[in-house]
Amino acid sequence: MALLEVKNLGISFGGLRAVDGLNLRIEKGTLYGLIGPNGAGKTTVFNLLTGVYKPTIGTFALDGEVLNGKSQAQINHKGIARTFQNIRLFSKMSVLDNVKVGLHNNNKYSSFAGVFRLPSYFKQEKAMNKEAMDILKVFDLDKEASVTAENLPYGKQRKLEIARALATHPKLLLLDEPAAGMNPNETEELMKTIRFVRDEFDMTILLIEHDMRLVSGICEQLTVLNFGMELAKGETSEVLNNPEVITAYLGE
Amino acid sequence: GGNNTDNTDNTATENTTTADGASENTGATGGTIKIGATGPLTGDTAVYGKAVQNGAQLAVDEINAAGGVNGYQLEFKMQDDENDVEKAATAYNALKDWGMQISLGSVTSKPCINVNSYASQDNMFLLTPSATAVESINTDNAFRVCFSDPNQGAKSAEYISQQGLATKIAVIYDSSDPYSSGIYNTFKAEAEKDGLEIVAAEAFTSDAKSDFSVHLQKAQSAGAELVFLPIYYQEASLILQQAKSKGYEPLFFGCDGLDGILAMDNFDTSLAEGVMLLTPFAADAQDEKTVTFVSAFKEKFNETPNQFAADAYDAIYAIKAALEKGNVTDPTMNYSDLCNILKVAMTEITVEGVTGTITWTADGEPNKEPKGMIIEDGAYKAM
Amino acid sequence: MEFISYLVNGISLGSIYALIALGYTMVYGIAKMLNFAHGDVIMIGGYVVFTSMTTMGMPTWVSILIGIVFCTLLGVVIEKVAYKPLRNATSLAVLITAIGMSYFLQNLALIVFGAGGKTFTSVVSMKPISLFDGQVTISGETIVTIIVSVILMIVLTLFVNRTKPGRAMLAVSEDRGAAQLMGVNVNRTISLTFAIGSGLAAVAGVLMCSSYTTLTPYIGAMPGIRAFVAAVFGGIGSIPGAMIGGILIGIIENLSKAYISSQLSDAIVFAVLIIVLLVKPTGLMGKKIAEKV
Amino acid sequence: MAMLEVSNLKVNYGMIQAIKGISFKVEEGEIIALIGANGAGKTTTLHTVSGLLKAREGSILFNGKELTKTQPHKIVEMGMAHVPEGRRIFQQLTVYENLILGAYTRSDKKEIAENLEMIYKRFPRLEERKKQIAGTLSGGEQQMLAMGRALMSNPKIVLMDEPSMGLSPLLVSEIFDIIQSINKSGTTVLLVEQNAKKALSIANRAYVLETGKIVLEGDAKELMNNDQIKKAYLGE
Amino acid sequence: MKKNVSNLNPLTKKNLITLLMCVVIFAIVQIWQASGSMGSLYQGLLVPICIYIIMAVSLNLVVGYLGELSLGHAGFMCVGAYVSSMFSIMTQNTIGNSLLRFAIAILIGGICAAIFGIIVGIPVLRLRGDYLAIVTLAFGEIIKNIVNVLYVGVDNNGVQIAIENSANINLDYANGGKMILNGPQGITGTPRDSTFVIGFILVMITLIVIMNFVNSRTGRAITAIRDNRIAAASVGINVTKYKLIAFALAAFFAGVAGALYSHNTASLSATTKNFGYMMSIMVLVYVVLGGMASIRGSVIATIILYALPEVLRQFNDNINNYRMLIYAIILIVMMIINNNDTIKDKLNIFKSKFKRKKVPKETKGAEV
Ligand SMILES: Nc1ncnc2c1ncn2[C@@H]1O[C@H](COP(=O)(O)OP(=O)(O)OP(=O)(O)O)[C@@H](O)[C@H]1O
Ligand SMILES: Nc1ncnc2c1ncn2[C@@H]1O[C@H](COP(=O)(O)OP(=O)(O)OP(=O)(O)O)[C@@H](O)[C@H]1O
Ligand SMILES: [Mg+2]
Ligand SMILES: [Mg+2]
Repeated sequence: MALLEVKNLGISFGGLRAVDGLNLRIEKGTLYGLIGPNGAGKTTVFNLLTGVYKPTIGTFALDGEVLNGKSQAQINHKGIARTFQNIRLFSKMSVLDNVKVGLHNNNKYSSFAGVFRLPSYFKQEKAMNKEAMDILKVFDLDKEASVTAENLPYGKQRKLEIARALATHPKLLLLDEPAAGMNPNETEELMKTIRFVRDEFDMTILLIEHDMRLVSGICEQLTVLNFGMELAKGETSEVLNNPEVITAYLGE
Repeated sequence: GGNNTDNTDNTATENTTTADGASENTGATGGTIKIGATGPLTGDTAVYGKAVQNGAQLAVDEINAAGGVNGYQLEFKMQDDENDVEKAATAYNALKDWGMQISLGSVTSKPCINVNSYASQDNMFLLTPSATAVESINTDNAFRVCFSDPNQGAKSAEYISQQGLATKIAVIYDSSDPYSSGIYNTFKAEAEKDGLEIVAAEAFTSDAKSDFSVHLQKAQSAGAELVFLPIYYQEASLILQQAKSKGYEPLFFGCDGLDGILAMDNFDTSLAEGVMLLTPFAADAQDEKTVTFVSAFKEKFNETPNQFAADAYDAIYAIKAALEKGNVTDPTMNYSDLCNILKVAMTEITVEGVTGTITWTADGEPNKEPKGMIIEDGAYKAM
Repeated sequence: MEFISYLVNGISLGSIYALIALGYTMVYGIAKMLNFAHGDVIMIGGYVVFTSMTTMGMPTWVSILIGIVFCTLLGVVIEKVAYKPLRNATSLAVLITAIGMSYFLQNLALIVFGAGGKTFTSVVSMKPISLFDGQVTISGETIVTIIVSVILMIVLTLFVNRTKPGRAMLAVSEDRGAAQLMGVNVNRTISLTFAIGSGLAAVAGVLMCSSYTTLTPYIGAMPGIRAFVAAVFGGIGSIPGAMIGGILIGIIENLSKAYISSQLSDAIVFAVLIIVLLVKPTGLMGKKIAEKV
Repeated sequence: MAMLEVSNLKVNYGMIQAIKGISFKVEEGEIIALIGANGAGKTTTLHTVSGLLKAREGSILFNGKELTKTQPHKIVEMGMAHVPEGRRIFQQLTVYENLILGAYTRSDKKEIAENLEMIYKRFPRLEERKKQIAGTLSGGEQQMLAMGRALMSNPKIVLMDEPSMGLSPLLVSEIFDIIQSINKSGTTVLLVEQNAKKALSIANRAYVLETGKIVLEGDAKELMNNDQIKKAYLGE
Repeated sequence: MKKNVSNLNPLTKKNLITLLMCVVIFAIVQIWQASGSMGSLYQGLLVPICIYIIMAVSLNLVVGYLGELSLGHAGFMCVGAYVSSMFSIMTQNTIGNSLLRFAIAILIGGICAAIFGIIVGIPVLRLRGDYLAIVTLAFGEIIKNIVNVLYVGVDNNGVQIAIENSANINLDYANGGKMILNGPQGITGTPRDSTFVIGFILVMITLIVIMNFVNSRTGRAITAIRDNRIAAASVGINVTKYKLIAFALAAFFAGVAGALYSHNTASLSATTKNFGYMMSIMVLVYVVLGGMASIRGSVIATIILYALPEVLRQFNDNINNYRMLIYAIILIVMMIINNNDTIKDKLNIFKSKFKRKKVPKETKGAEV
């Protein structure tokens, strides 16, 4: 069974069909790419899969469990985490705390225990700190742990978003243009990180990207969207050589 | 405790001197007795506080000019309580630090209850000019100059029925104000006894007190012949104006809160033509006492005094009378001892004040007669 | 018939709220601040007109003009002295400063004009209109207030949407930095907003005092809050919304006094506001907040 | 005299110095690229030039006039446009209103209309969506809008902060074409780009910024062949 | 790095300093009082200051940490004040130990306020920004208005409640029936149980609870919601639930402050000034001036701003008569000094001159 199974998913805004009958199957452990021209509906797909928007038609299921209709928080509990195209960090909180918020549902103790500093508070906080630092290290952010998130440069903010999403222990990680605003070297490094995350955390990753170097470098499979509909899908190299994809998206 | 000699950090104004200093410096007439009051000097009830301040100050100045009381002078200070119970306590405390020996309590009812809870604890003599709520003076140290709420409400109903002014009555009152709702409650009880019918009882609150069209409409629709206004004059002036503009002309009847309406800056007195009120004081009364008081007040403050000012004026004279009656000759006496003397003396004096001839009962209530007044040609006339 | 009478009364009360709310919503919508001192500028406007008309005996229209000019200048000065230094601070910081300014104006008026009420002479000489054999009367003040607020609503709407300074206001209200990058003089635009808002306050002051003739240093506070409620009710920043919100609040207030309870009318007005906002979270005419993820 | 001359510029965020005394020049008619890693201070530099940030020290001369003491709106009036990082479009206004605001400093109605037509021709998507609330545009669409809006002021010089960010490969090429073509029609360009290769290929000269300092400068083509640059920014 | 992990809470030190500051202030006041040189004015200010510190700190939880502007905080205080007062009056004869009675009254006041917080919060917290602000204001005003038309009395038949008119309540006055809450006349005769020591203890409890709360998992979730609601939801935080928790906790402490208030005054009534939006705004002033999400700031700002107009009373009449005007001016000036960029920059530079030596230490801390 595929980890993510999307069937005939669609949504319209006013008259605009932003996503129109999308089908998608992602096997566990895959690095899957979602590409397409600007305004094709890629981000909207992410918004549907994470419960920000409710689909007008179609369903999607994670590990066989149908999730459409659930709230954002519930969907995250079920195992889908994401990053945002327009960075959304907890800007006034420290880098460490950003990740700890991600760990919110994995290291639980009651508000009561928190207020009265019961042993469970110390135990869980300690565990949280350790795990958060471990995750930050993966992204080379451990040195900035106490920096306020909004003061990080753009590229590091992107990484922090991924770290935070990872902290929720997802089964499926959605990355919306992770390399935007990075130079080729930084992108290279990011690619390594993404691969590392996939291998180390046994993660399935669906990502949107316009940087073809990254797409061709790490994605194993691709779906190309155009006007909310599937234009092509398959192995990366195949898709990128598809003439239709070239005219609609890649150019020469 | 209760001695006023240790207030060293008190910044002296021209006439503020500590009690023991004064006994040496002022020669033959020794020392001062300090009287303090709290009341709203800011906020939307400031007009009442200011009136009390001026009325009391006038009386104090007159008394001092005439040689003081038993050879010593009086000194008066007012602190702002913003018509707030909490601030009233603070104001009272500030006055204590200043060396207050006699308290005029608070101008308004609720703050006065709180101030008196401290004053009774301290055993400080308290004579409020204008706090009408029953609870304001429910301890033996406390007295008042004005009528209590039940007194006014009942008296009004009685008066209306005795004079046969009307049988169908509407009431417009301020439900957020203890004074107004207090009078209304007793008026209602008495009215039922006297066979008056309250056909409409419409409330407003201090948060919405400028539009009375609904209240008047309801009164009119219910066929009220008389509208009872147990409220203050600023709102009453709006009611009169709005009634006129909708062509509704019942009898209007009010209590002491209505006094002051004619003195409002630029008020069209023809609106108040025929308004009746039951008040112990009327600035337009022609008796000699009132005339002297009003003209002195006008000269000093460039304003016509209202009943708050009159009550405060009488309060100071009552204190003077009580001090004389109790034969208080030592102005440095601490407030508790002073209180013990004054609370006895109060019940023994008679004050010929501008609000009438007053005596006091031991529970602190004044005995005086309200006068029925009617406004004719822009002036009060006794009914 | 009574109902109509209540309705008319509600509209006349509401038209005052509407007029105040227009000024509120201008400043609120553009400068993104709750100008709690707005009601007090109205009060000052009332006093200025009263002084020049009654104390100094100037003709009515001259007095009104003086009032408008005075308040406009006052608004600009307040903005320069108290709000401009906080241009980059949070809107909450400006809100608190506005509260300070409100206290300041009230206490200043208390000292200058005294606590005693003054009776304002209505500036409207129009005769009331009588309907249904005199069972329902509409006062001249009401008619003038409604006409003035409708005209102002239209003028303001056109101004904001059709003129260059108006467009600058829209840009400033969204993103001051980006507006500067368009060449908009942010400081001048905000000053202009305050000038207009305060000029409107003077007009509102005159008409409010003509309807409700008692003038004290505190008359601005409560209508200010009501007008703020009206502005939110209609949708923050929406000029027609402020107008509709104001009138509706007036009607609800009066009808609930008439038919439910005069003691509970405050609670009822607020309850209706809450219900409306729960159904339409951005007010009656407010734009839906477009937030793309 | 250079059109834009920055000398010894220093900028702080609170206590932190983000720009540590940089100097550079832009001659009229040039395309100048400013490249550097994340956090090097490129955005900070552009913000300071267009007046959104205050300089601690140093001077910025634009056609001989000092900008560090000039208010941002005056700078725009002098003929500078800025496509800011993060786009900063007016989210609640429509696409059309955004574009018209771009022409705020101009009053020549007819030319504005022509200019608008030109933008629509370059970005047909914007014309399609001219009534859409800008905040609901896709990321790339917003980027086009930000670019179009800046061009509406018909600037003498335009500062662009990562104009290709979030655009599809097809559009990226197109954007660089557009930059070249507006440059040909007489607009000077100061370009910040992560896509250093593309940027250097169209630029006349370039500056390399590292942690608030300029570490390299020179002819763009030469820099492209510089090994250091190749390694650090071109990913070769 | 190890150090950072073991250092569970980088904020603890800051919080300890705040608590210490309060203890020191308390000690100074105690000594001052004991020396007998503290005037009545100052003594009278002690309990109110405790009340408003509790109010400000709890409001800071909503405004500073949750990031929602609430203009109805006084409404919750009102609930706490009235409920606790009624409780104390009713049980005055049954619970002899006044300390115990007061403790229960405080708890009941707080709990009732928290329940109101939840009732109000459920609809309110769906709204955003200024709309939320106005609805909290509306709820505060509704509470105030309802309290003003409520009549509660007790007699042999138990507690009786009526609205709008005292005549609607049929109390058996002959057999000890007693009107407790008398509409707009409010409540009189609440035992004056509040003391500075109790107030101080409550302040400390409030500070500790709220500080611990914001530095816990729940508090982090709340701050995350403030910073970015959508991102918070995306990492699995139930936004409504956590908003509600913060709101209810803040309401609880407002209720506690209300209990302290009502047991410090002989007469209780709800006006615009106390329990209306004016008081909510006054507390908001303390919060904003003290700094958002700064608990110590709230404490200090409350002490200064509450005491300021009162302390002006003891000066000569020229100052005393204009004290509210002076207060307004000082408020504006303080806001500007605190929030103006240029002035802040200058202050920072000034401060850094003194802190020079400390800087390397701080950088080291950041690198750990
Ligand atoms: N909330 C909304 N209301 C109206 N239109 C919307 C909304 N959200 C998205 N759209 C439209 O739907 C289309 C798809 O948007 P989406 O953000 O998914 O594009 P995308 O594929 O992510 O593009 P990009 O690569 O530029 O980010 C766009 O044309 C956008 O304008
Ligand atoms: N508002 C701010 N407050 C404090 N520091 C900031 C702020 N904005 C930026 N910085 C810091 O200033 C330095 C320069 O940032 P800037 O945004 O100019 O870099 P950049 O070169 O544009 O990077 P990027 O390629 O990521 O956009 C960075 O170290 C950043 O952390
Ligand atoms: Mg996208
Ligand atoms: Mg940048």
